[in-house]
Amino acid sequence: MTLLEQYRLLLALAIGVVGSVFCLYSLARAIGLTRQEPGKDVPASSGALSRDPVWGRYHARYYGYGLLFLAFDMEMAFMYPWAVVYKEVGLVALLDMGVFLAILFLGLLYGWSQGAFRRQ
Amino acid sequence: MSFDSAINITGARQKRPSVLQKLVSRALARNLGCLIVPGPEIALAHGLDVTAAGMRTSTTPRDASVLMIVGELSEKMGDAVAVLYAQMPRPRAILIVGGQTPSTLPGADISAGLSQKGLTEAVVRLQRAFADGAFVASPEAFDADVLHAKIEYVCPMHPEIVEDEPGSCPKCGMDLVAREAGESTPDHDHEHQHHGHKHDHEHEHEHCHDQDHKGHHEHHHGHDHEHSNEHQQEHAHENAAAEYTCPMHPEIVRDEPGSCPKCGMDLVAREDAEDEGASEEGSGHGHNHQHSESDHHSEHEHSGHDHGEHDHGGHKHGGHDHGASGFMSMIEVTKDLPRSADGLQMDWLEVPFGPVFPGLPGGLKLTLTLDGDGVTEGQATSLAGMTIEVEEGEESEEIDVETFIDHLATAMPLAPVSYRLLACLAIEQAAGLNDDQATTQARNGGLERERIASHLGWLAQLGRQLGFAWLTQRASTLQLQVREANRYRLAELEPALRTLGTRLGRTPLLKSRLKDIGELSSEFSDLRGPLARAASEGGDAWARLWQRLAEITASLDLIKASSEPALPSLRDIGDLSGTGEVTVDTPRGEARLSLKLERGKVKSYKLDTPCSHHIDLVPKLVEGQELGDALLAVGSLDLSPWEVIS
Amino acid sequence: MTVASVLLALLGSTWLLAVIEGWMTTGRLSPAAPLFSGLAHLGRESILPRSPDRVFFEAAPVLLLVVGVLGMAVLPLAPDLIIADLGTGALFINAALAYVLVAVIMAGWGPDGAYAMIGGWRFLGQLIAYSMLIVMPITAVAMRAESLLNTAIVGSQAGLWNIVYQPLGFVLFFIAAMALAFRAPFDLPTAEGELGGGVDAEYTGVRLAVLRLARLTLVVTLASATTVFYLGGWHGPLLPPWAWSLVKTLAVAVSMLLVGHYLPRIREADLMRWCWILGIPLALVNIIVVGLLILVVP
Amino acid sequence: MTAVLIVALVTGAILFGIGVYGALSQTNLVMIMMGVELMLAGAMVNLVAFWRFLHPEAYSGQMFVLVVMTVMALEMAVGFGVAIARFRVKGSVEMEEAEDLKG
Amino acid sequence: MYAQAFFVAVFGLAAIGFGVVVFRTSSMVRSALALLFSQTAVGCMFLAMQTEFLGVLQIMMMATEMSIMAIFMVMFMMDPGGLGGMDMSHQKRFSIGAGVSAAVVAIAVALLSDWGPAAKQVVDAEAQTRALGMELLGRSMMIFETAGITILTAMIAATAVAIPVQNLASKRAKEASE
Repeated sequence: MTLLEQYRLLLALAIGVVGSVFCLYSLARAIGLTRQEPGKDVPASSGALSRDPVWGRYHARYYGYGLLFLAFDMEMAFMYPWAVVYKEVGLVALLDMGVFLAILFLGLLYGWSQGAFRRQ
Repeated sequence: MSFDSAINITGARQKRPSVLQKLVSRALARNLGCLIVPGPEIALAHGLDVTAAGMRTSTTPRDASVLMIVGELSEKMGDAVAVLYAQMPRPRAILIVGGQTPSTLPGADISAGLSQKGLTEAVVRLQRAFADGAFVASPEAFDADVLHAKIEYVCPMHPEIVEDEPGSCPKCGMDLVAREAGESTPDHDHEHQHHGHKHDHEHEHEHCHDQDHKGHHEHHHGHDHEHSNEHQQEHAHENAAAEYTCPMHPEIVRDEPGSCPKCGMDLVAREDAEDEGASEEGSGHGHNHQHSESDHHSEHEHSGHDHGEHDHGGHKHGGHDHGASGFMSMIEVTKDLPRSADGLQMDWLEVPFGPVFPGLPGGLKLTLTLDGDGVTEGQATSLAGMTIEVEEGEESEEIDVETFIDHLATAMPLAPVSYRLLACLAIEQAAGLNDDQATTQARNGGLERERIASHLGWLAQLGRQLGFAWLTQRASTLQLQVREANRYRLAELEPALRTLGTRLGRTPLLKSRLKDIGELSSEFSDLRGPLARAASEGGDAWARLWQRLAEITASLDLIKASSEPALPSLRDIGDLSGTGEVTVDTPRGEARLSLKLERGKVKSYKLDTPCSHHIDLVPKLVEGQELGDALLAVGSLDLSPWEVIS
Repeated sequence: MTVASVLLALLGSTWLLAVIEGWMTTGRLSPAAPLFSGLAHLGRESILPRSPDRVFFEAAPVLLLVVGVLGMAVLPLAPDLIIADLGTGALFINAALAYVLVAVIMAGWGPDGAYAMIGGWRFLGQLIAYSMLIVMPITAVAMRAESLLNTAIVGSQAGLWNIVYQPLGFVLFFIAAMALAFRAPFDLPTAEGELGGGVDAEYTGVRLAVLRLARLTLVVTLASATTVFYLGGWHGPLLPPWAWSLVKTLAVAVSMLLVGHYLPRIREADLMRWCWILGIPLALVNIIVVGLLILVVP
Repeated sequence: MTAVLIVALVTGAILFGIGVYGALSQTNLVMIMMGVELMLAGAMVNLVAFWRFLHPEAYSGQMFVLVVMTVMALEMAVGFGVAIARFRVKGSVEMEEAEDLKG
Repeated sequence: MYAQAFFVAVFGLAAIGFGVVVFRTSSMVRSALALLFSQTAVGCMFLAMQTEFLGVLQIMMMATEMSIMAIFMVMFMMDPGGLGGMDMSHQKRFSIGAGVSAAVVAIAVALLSDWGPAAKQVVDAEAQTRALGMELLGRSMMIFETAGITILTAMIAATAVAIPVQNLASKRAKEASE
C-alpha cells in the first residue's frame, strides 16, 4: 500500500465508525423518542434541581504543570526521529540527546524549585 | 407465587410500532439498574442485597430504570426523590421496600416488605412488568411541583421586596424584575410555576434584543475623530450614567445596560456609589484606537427604555469619568470577586452534593462552593434527621413505652439496636430496675455486633467513595453476614474480618489517599466515639479507618467473652414513674437519652446523638480542600443523617 | 478482509471484556449480558440536557469510539494482519489517543452540568500527568526497533520481549495507559464517589451505550498497544500469531480491570506530582539505560 | 502536480489571513494568541508544501517545520504565563485594559 | 494526483472553516476546540502531502496544546460559556482589511510565481523519519540544541512569571498584613 492508500483506508474506517454509530442512533429512534418532561433535561445533581449554568471561569489548579508541559512536550518532536536513527549513529546520538535532555531537565528542576509542581 | 394479570409500569415509554420492542423489553427486564434511595448503605443496614435479588446498582439516576425506596422518607427527601425520578430515562419504575410512596411520586409499581425474600419476589415481578409493559400506548405523564422553576419578582434595589406578580416596587416605584426562586425561599407560593418555561423563552428573546442595544452603545463610546458629534453625544450620555447590575449576580457590574453574562437576565440600573477608582482603571486610552466601523448603524438608536431606567435608578450626576470603554470591562467583573490562595479570581460555583450522592450517606445534603475543583466553603444539612420537640410542657402526649422504643429504633435505621438499647436502659433506669447480669451481657453482645456491622457499612461506603470496588464488595458481604450472626457464626467470620484489616493495610495508595485528610485533633470538644478515639493518633481519615478496624476486632473479643447477642427487649417495668438518663456508646459515638416516665408511659424525653455534633464539623473540614479530599473528610466522619436531631 | 478480521477481533475482545467486567461487579458470569445490556440501552430514552453545547455532547462518544478504532487499526495482530502499517505507527497511536482528551473535555463541557464539567477539566490535568509517560517509553521502544513501524517494533522483540529488555518502560507505560483509559484507579473524570459519574453522568440510552463501548474499546486498544510495544506482539510458540496477539491483549486488558478493582482512586494532586517528580526522571533513566544497552550489547 | 502546491499555498495564505484578522481584532490576550497560532499554521502549510513539491530531498525544510511547531508551543507557554501574571495583578487579560504593557 | 489535490483541498477547507469558527463563536471552549480541529485539519493536509511524520506530530501536539489553551481560555475569558453572546473584538474593519490584504498578497505570490517543476515522488514515511533523524543529528544539530535552550528559556520564563513566589519572606509579609 502506498502512503495515500493507507490514509484513505484510515479515513474510510473513521467514517465507517461514525456511520455505524448513526445507524445505531436511528435504530434507537425507531424504538421511541424521548418524551419531554419537566426536570428531565436538567443535568443530574444528586437529587437537587440546580438550574444555574455552570459555564464559568474555572480555576484549573494545575496550570503550573500545564505551562511546563506545553514547553516540555515539544521535546518529543525531536526525540522520535532521533530514536529511529539512534542505533545507526551511536554514541554521538546519545551525547546529543543527553545534552538536549539535560537542558530540558534543568527547566523542570527550575519549575520544581519555584513551586510549579503543586496545586496552585 | 401469583402474578397480577397485567402489570404496567408508571414510567413506561410511548409505544411505537416496532418489531424490536419485544426483544428490547426483554433486555430491559434482564438489565434492571436500580437507584437506591436514600442510599445503598440503608439497604445493607436492612439486610437487603440488591445484586443477589437480580438487579444491578446504579449510582446515578441517568443509568437507572428502577427507583428503589427503602424505608420511610422524610418530606424533604420526597422532593429529592421526585427530581431523581424525573431525571431517570423511561422506561422506569418505582419499587418501594418497606415504606410509603412519597406524595411527590406517582404510586409505587411494586411494593415489598423489608426483607430479602420480599425484595427478590418484587424484582421478579418488576422484571415481568418491564417485559410486558415497558412500552404502552399512552404512558402516564409525571410532574411534580418541585420540578418547575418558580418565578418571583424582586425589586433590584430592595432585595427584601419579593412579590409573586409583576408590578412596581412599593418603596421606590421601580419595575420589579423576574428571577427564578432560589432554594432560599422554599416555602414560596407555586402560583407561577407553570409559566416557568415560557418565561425563560421570553427572556432569551429579550436578551438577544438587548445585545443589539449593547452593540450600539459600544459605538457611542468610540473616540472617533470623524464623528465629533458623536463625541458630544457621548458626554451627554455619560452624565446620565449609572451602574448596571444583575439582580441575581451582584458581582456583575456594568456601565451599560445589557444582559448578565452568567444568566442572561437584563441588567438593572442602580446608583453607582464607589466605582470611581475601578473604572478609572478600566478607562483611559484603550479605546482611542477603537475605530468606529458602525457607520451603517444609526447612532441614536438606543432605546428609550434604557433611559427610563436611568431615571428610576437614581443616578449620580457629574464627576463620572470616561469609565465606559467600548467593551465590557473584565476588571470590573473580577474586582469584587473573592480571591483564591494563588491570587486568581475565578467564578465560584455552588454545587449540591446529595441528598442522594454515591459518595455520601443518603439523606445528607452537602452544599459546596467550588473554586475549580477546590472547596472554598461547605455546608451540610440532614434531610432525613428526626425532629424532636423539646418543650417539656404538660400538654405533650404520653407515649407508650413499647411504641417509644420502636419509634426510636426505626427512626435510626443505621443503628437500630443501639437506640433500642438506649431507650430500654433509660426506661429501666427511670423505673428503678437494677442491672441483671445475663441481660446486660446479651444486650452488650447485640450492641457490639451492631458496631461491627455498622463499621463494615462504613467501610463499604468508603469503598464506594474511593471507587475501591473490592472493599465495597467485601465489606458489604461481611456486613450482611454479621448483621444477624450468632456467636458461633461470628467466630467463623472472625478470620475474614481480621484479614480485611491486613488487606487494607497492604493496599497501595490507600494510605496516601487517607493520610492528612479531615484532620481533627483532640482539642475539638464535640468529638465522640471513633472520632474522639482516633483524634489522639493523628485524627485524620487514616487514623479513623484504623480506629474502626480496631473496634471491629475489640468487639469480636467482647462478644466472645459475653453471651449470645440478642436484640434488647424491655423488661417488665410496671406502672412506675421516674426519670432516667443513660448513655450508650453507639457505633458513631455516645448517645445520651434522658426521659421522664409517668405511670409507665414516656412523658418527655431528650435525645443527644453524636452525629448532631459531628455534622457541625463539616464546614471546617472541607474548607480549602480539594473536592475529593473534602468529600472523603466528610465521609470519614461516618455521619448518619438520621441521627442528626434538629 | 484484513479490516474485517481486525474489527472482529476488536469487537470480540470488547465483548469478552464486558463479560468479565460484569462478572467482577455482579459475581455472575453471563456471556449474553453485554448483548442484553446493549439492547436495554437502545430501549431507554436518550436524554439531551437542556441548552447544552449540543455539538460537543453528541460528538464526544463518537469521537472516543473513532479514536479507539483508529488506534487499533495501526496495531498488528499478526505479521500481515494489520489495517494500516504506517511508517510512523508508534507515533500515530499516540496522536489518535490524544483525542481521548478532546472527547472527554467535550463530554464534560457539553451538558452544562457541574459534575461533568469538573470531570472534564480534571482529565486535562490527568493528561498533563500521564502524557509524557506514554511518549517517552515508546521512544525507548523505537530506539531498539530503529523504526516507528509497529510491525518492525514487534519484529525487534523476536529474541527478547521488551518487557524483559526494558521493564521500567513497561511499568511506566502500563500505568500511563490505565490513566489514559481512565479506568479505576485513575477514573478521576468519571469518579462516582466524587463526581457522581462525572463526564458519564449525563449520557443515557443509546449515547451511553456508545460511550461504554468506546471506553471498553479504548482499553482493548491500549492493551493491544502494550502487547505490541512490550509483550512481543504475535511472538509465541505453538499457537498461530494472531491468537498470541489476542491472548496477550486480553490478558493485559483483564489485568487493567483487575488492578482497578483492588485499588482506591488516586488523588489528582498525587498523580500529577508522582508523574512529574518520579515518572519523568524514571522515563529518562529508561531511555538512557536502553541507549547504553543498545550501544554495549550488539 | 503543481495544482496541489497551489491549493496548499492558497490554503496557507487564507489561514494566515484569518490569523492576522484574529490577532488584530481580538481584545483578549488568549484570543490574540489564537490568531498567532493560525498564522503559524498557515506558514507551516506553506513550508510543508514547499518541502514536498519543491525540495523533497532537503530535510532542513522539515526541520524548519519542527522549529515552527516548537515556537508555537513556546509562544503559548510564555503567553499563558504572562496571562496568569497579568490576571493575578489586574484581574483581566483584556489588552485594552493593559495600558502598562504597551509602555 | 487529482485525489491528492482533492484531499488537500478538502482538509484545507476544513482548516479554514474551523479557523473562521474560532473567531465567530462566543463560547470559548468551542473557540479553542475549533482551533484544535483547524490544526488537526492542517495535520491531515500534511498527511495528504505525504509528510507523514510532521502530519502525525501536528495532529498529536495540537490536541494536547489546544486543549490546554481551552482551559486557559476558560480561566481568563469573562464569559467562557458564551451565554451572554458578547462581542470581544475591536477595530474590526481594520483587522478584516489587514487579514484580507495579507491573504490576497500571499495568494497572489502563490499564483503568480513560477514554482518550477514539482517533485513527483517522495520517499516513504519510514525513510522520511530516518532522514529527518539524520538531519537532526547532522547538519541541523545546532538548531536542535538551540531549540533545547529556547525551550528551557520558555520554561523558566513561564514559571517565573506565572507562579507566585511563596518563599518565607513573602509568607511572613502576608501574615504581618493579616
